[in-house]
Amino acid sequence: MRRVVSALASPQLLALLGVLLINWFLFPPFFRITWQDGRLFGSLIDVLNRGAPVAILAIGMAGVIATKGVDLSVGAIMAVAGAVAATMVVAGYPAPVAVVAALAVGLVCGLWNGFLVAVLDIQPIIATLVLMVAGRGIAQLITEGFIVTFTDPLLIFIGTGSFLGLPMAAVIALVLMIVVTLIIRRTALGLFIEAVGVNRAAASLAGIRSRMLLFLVYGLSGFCAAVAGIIVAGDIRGADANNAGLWLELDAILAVVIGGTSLLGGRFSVPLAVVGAIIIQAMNTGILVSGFPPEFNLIVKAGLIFIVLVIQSPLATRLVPVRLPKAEARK
Amino acid sequence: MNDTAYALEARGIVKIFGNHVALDNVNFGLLPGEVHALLGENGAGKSTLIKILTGAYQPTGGQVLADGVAVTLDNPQHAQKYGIGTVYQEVNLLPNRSVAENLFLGHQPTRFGFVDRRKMERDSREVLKRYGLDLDPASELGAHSVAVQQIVAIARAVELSGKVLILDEPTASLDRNEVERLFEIIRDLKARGLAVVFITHFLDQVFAIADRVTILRNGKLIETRTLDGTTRTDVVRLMLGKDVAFSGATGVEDARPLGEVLLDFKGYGKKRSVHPFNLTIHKGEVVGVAGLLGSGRTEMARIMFGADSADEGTVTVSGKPANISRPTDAIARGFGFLPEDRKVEGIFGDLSVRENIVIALQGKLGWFSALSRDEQLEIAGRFGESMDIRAASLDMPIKLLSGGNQQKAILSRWLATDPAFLILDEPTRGIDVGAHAEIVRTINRLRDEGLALVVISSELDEVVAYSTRIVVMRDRELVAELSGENINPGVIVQAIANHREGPPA
Amino acid sequence: MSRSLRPLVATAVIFAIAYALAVFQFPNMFSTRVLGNFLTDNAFLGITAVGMTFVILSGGIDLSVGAVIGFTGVLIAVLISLAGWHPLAAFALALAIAAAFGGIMGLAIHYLQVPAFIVTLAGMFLARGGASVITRDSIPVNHEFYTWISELTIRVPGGGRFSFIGLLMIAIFIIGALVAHRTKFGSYVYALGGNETSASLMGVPVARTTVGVYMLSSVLAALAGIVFSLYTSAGYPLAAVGVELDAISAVVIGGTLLTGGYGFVLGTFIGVMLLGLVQTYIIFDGTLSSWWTKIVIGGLLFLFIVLQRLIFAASTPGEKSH
Amino acid sequence: QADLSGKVIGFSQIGSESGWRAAETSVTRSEAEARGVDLKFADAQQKQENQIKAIRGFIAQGVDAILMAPVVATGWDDVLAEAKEAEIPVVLLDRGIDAPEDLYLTSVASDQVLEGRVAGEWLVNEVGDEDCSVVELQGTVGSSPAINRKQGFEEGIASASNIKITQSQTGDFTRSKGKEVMEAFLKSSNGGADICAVYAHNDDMAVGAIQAIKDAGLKPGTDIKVVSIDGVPDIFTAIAAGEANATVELTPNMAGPALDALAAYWADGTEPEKFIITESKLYTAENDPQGEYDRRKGLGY
Ligand SMILES: Nc1ncnc2c1ncn2[C@@H]1O[C@H](COP(=O)(O)OP(=O)(O)OP(=O)(O)O)[C@@H](O)[C@H]1O
Ligand SMILES: Nc1ncnc2c1ncn2[C@@H]1O[C@H](COP(=O)(O)OP(=O)(O)OP(=O)(O)O)[C@@H](O)[C@H]1O
Ligand SMILES: [Mg+2]
Ligand SMILES: [Mg+2]
Repeated sequence: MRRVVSALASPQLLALLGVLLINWFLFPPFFRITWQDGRLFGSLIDVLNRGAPVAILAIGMAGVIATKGVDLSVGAIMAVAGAVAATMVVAGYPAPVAVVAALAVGLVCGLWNGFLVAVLDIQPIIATLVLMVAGRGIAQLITEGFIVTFTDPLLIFIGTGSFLGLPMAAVIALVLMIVVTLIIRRTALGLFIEAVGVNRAAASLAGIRSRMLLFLVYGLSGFCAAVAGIIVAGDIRGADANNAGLWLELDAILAVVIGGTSLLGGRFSVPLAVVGAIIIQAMNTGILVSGFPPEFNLIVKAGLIFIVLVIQSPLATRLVPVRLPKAEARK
Repeated sequence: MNDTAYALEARGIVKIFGNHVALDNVNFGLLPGEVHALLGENGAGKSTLIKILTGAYQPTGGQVLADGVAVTLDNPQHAQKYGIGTVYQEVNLLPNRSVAENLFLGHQPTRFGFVDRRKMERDSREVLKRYGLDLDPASELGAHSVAVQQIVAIARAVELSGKVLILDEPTASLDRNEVERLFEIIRDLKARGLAVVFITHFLDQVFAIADRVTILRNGKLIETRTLDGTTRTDVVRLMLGKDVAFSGATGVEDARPLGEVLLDFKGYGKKRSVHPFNLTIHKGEVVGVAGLLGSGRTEMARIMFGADSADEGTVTVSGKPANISRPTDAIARGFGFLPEDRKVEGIFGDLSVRENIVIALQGKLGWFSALSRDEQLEIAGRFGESMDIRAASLDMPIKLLSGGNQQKAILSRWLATDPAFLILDEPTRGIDVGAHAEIVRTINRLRDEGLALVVISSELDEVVAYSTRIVVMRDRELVAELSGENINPGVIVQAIANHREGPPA
Repeated sequence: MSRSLRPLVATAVIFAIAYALAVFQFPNMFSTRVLGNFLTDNAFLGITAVGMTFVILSGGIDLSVGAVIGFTGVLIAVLISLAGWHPLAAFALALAIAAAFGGIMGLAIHYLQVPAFIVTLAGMFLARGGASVITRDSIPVNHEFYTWISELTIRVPGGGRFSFIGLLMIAIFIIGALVAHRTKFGSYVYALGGNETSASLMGVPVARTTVGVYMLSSVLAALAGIVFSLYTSAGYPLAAVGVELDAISAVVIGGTLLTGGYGFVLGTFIGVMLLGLVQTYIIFDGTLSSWWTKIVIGGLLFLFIVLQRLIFAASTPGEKSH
Repeated sequence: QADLSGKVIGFSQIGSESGWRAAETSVTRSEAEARGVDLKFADAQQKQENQIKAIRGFIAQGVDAILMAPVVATGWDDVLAEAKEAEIPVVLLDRGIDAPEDLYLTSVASDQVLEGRVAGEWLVNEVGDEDCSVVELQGTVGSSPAINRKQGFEEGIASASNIKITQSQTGDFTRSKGKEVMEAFLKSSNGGADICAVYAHNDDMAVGAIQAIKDAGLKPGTDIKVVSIDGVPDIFTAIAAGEANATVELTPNMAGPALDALAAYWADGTEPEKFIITESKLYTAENDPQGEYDRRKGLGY
């Protein structure tokens, strides 16, 4: 119980609250939610709906970052998965088959990253950069550069449908978050992932199969990216290999970091990473509804990141700085 | 006290970490030309005091005076300006840089604004020669053994110290000759009027070199006194605050019947690492491994555990051939391994003490049978108590514990897996008398419970104390096996020193 | 041969082999013109990569460099074309702003203890956003100084042109190598990348060095922005998008470890040339579609890393086998 | 069609950021093939520096001519001077550049300002003298089509004081951003009741916006008018379904006229016109949208 209370007081949720209040201040109807055509409708719902893809990416990314890695390829994997699903339904395969195939392709992409990192021992940024560059090419190869439009009801439902009034994308993100959190925390996986991230040499001496774990976290990240890719394709009823997921890897990483996971590996929290994604989206939506000229988007974003990070930084939480341990806390 | 001309003085130092009082109103004064031993149990606050004296930490209260003037030391570099040179407890050098650069970093000789490498390397060669090291100063530090790195750290501190030299457990990884050479240098510096602080857990060394001693216990200053007229027992009593009987060699009674064979290594070895060796290990025995630094003991331990895989020979466990090429293979068969370098291969610094203790057990159980938090706390609490791990909470990150307590936690990690065979590499390195006795007691207890142990140690007295058998390594080769009568320091030294002649007896 | 030199040699050998193969297929690629183009066309990337090498050696990363290039280009274009400044004055202001910008990022990284990845990501948004706020248009620069610089080109037989900016890049590489390997600052950077705690206990001025590294990176990025502006005679807010990833690739392909502490400035030069070679090869080939171009670049990136890794895995320092 | 067999022509394309761009690439390839040209294709991945490299590479290779779709208007003087020095004619595709006119043979492009104006004028006609607040989905901030199409549209509606742009944001030329931004516009305009029309700088954003409007329970094309630019197949489907109202075509066939100009130039030295402007044709429901869709589908957008 006490843990729940202290989680609610976490800087992430406070930051989210702050961003939402600013949005409300700039755009008074921000919190207004109406019921329309069997679904909830309002800016807040948009935040959840639009934030879902990055939140899903962040779910996978959190595990990767906990092992001291990073996955730059998720945006490209989104494009690949979307392309696979779309071209398959257009070619006449049943939608469930297409979805499963797209998820499988995402998983394979993730395992490929895992292979480079775990077996070939390539540094994660560079290992995943390979797929970040090539992946989008593969997606375009599949769609031949065109937006593959489809009318399949299942895919469209995944992207734009609603469940209990909530957007399907947000529901999927929520379910994925709960399932992954349970798997990680109810098994020893979370402990092992953190152990590998903190000290891989010690982990392998303690009998942890760090390779398997790396395969697992990168595989999960690829899988999550595929889920996000299918959602994004379903949302616009077409696979846009050129733009789907473009630069979303940066948002996902940002979300995980805002969620309090250090890029140096170790302690991580999937739910807080999701909160991080929602914070980012709340910022984006706030900019859109408040009517800032678009030239200022990036500047506002930079400023808000900065504020969130300052709120979270050890300097603010612990006003008396200790000199030495901080040395390890960055890079 | 104003009339005493301290070179460096700490007055009323208080240091609080979170809500843990690491130092409580400690006074400490250093006279020029003295060697001052700083003693205390693990976690007594020695390293913390040193870090405050050298600007690495800022005190919560009290002040630091250099030559009687109050100073604020913002960082270690600032302290260097006051002529304070320091070797911190863990080797704190840069393995990625050359030996010469490690010696001179921050004050490299320059020519026209550029670092004069040639001069730097020439000077380095000179400096290292004084410590009997003949190595290429341009070589990477990380390519050398821990002992060599330790000597480089000491050499660096000596070069930097104009007035005060602080050594926090500098001898933990040095062999006798190297310690002797270090002492010569310290005596020389003392003669030149330097004040030297010397932290160690070896009382012999304290009595060999120190003039005065300051004893800390639980962050409090117990006493500062001259060593003249002080006995070992006095010192130990002051440190522990009670009387303990820690005697050196207890000796293990002869002719103990050996238990059944647990492990049998035949021609086991790895090219360019360890020569093939034969070793049979029985249940209920402790095999001590002696040898000089760098003789390949750690490497032998690593291939036994599968941390490096052997490329020749066979091993049988309880008579059945086994393939041990990864730690998981070894752990599945009930092996445990306490590595030599705690910081790099032992602890998970950011994880809690609790998690550090249960991790190997959990690894053995696998992903799905996860221990609940309560089970973890119960296990960690049980071992924390029986090993006397001193931590404010089992949920604090282990990196905040002192070295000795970290070591006990790692040992607990393996005991929690209910092992049949334990390999301990330098289990008592950098550990205070109390913890030392604790670990030796644990080794004896485990042996009596029927475990098989291989214990690597550079402390001959200690090896002799608990070993049923001793193997000696030299140049990566197992050269002798001693038992019975032969388990005594004299014979071991002879075996280590012997050249090419067959093993004694 | 010293252990840490091997990845460098590996890269050099790979480059030589790759170039030889390319020339074998397209003899035209071995000409002074192509060599001159290598230098001129990669000048801004090379200069950026020198700064990035320092950042990575110190164990950090700087994602803002591409945006700084774009910002600098726009700023000087506006100052010269719209405000009528002399280019040199505009350059000086741009470099000063970049120094302040990098310094602030360094301060935030050190004192707020926020990972460099995030701070420089925010810096990237800020600089890119700042550029679009100044102008959304691309602004041409027509100034006799620019013409004069572009005429400072050494022409050699075979159509080769060795331009001022190409030679400037070489000079920056030489200076960068001297600073990295021959000055105290350089040794502090390596120290930081090796182990920050040790470095601080050994008396390395960690704060100052961190700030210095990011300042250097931003200043070099601004210089690259100036070079880009000379190269295109214009300023455009969307110029050099994604150059940070190219620079990071060049540094890593050049044998510098992303974890910091090991590497050479010269390696980065070879890395930059390798990337240039790949692009030139693709252009000469001329049959790849847009997507195959991406796939081939990704594949070659993979190939280089794996080659380096496999041939010299055993000797790569700093990474013990696990 | 002239036969250009044996000619080697380099084509420096911006990238493949949109369906329209991919169509242009494939049309260029087929036009070249029809004339027997050996086309060397170089994709610049949206980067000017890569385009400059590509042109230098073409020069080093000694191609006969260069086609270039410039990513940005400025910064071409030096490299085009090099091409000129090597006597390689350069033809610009789909946008013009800020450079002396003697550096290139001709430029085949649409008039982007005109495109915007056509869209704007259509809207003026459409609404008559009713009040109309328009929301605008801009292209990528700083890109020249975004700047010009915005300007053209503003010119187009300048005469009608009843038409006002009330909100304007960038949708990055993509469907998903177009949809997201439109959702926000709807929220901040009284659920869409205050919006009379949406103007999108390209069709992809318009397609996204149409979905957003539908999700909000309104009828695109009726409750909110939709006008955009490009003429990609999907917008014709939308027009046929009554969900979009108008689009201004931007033809992907820039290479055809370019190659014809080159052929004439090589045949007898005919200097082509400096600016070959392609038509900016308006399509509405009256122009057989389903037929247009079918014709274009084969083109491979
Ligand atoms: N940065 C820190 N944060 C919190 N607690 C700390 C920190 N550093 C040290 N401590 C605590 O302060 C106490 C004193 O530690 P210190 O390292 O000074 O002991 P020590 O006497 O050097 O022990 P050892 O002989 O094992 O090295 C210990 O209980 C330790 O856990
Ligand atoms: N003087 C030296 N110079 C360079 N390398 C050395 C030196 N001494 C040892 N080494 C290397 O360091 C490694 C140390 O070996 P290992 O750790 O197995 O020995 P050890 O007997 O366990 O010694 P230690 O007590 O230091 O652990 C060996 O690989 C050896 O080659
Ligand atoms: Mg200590
Ligand atoms: Mg050892």
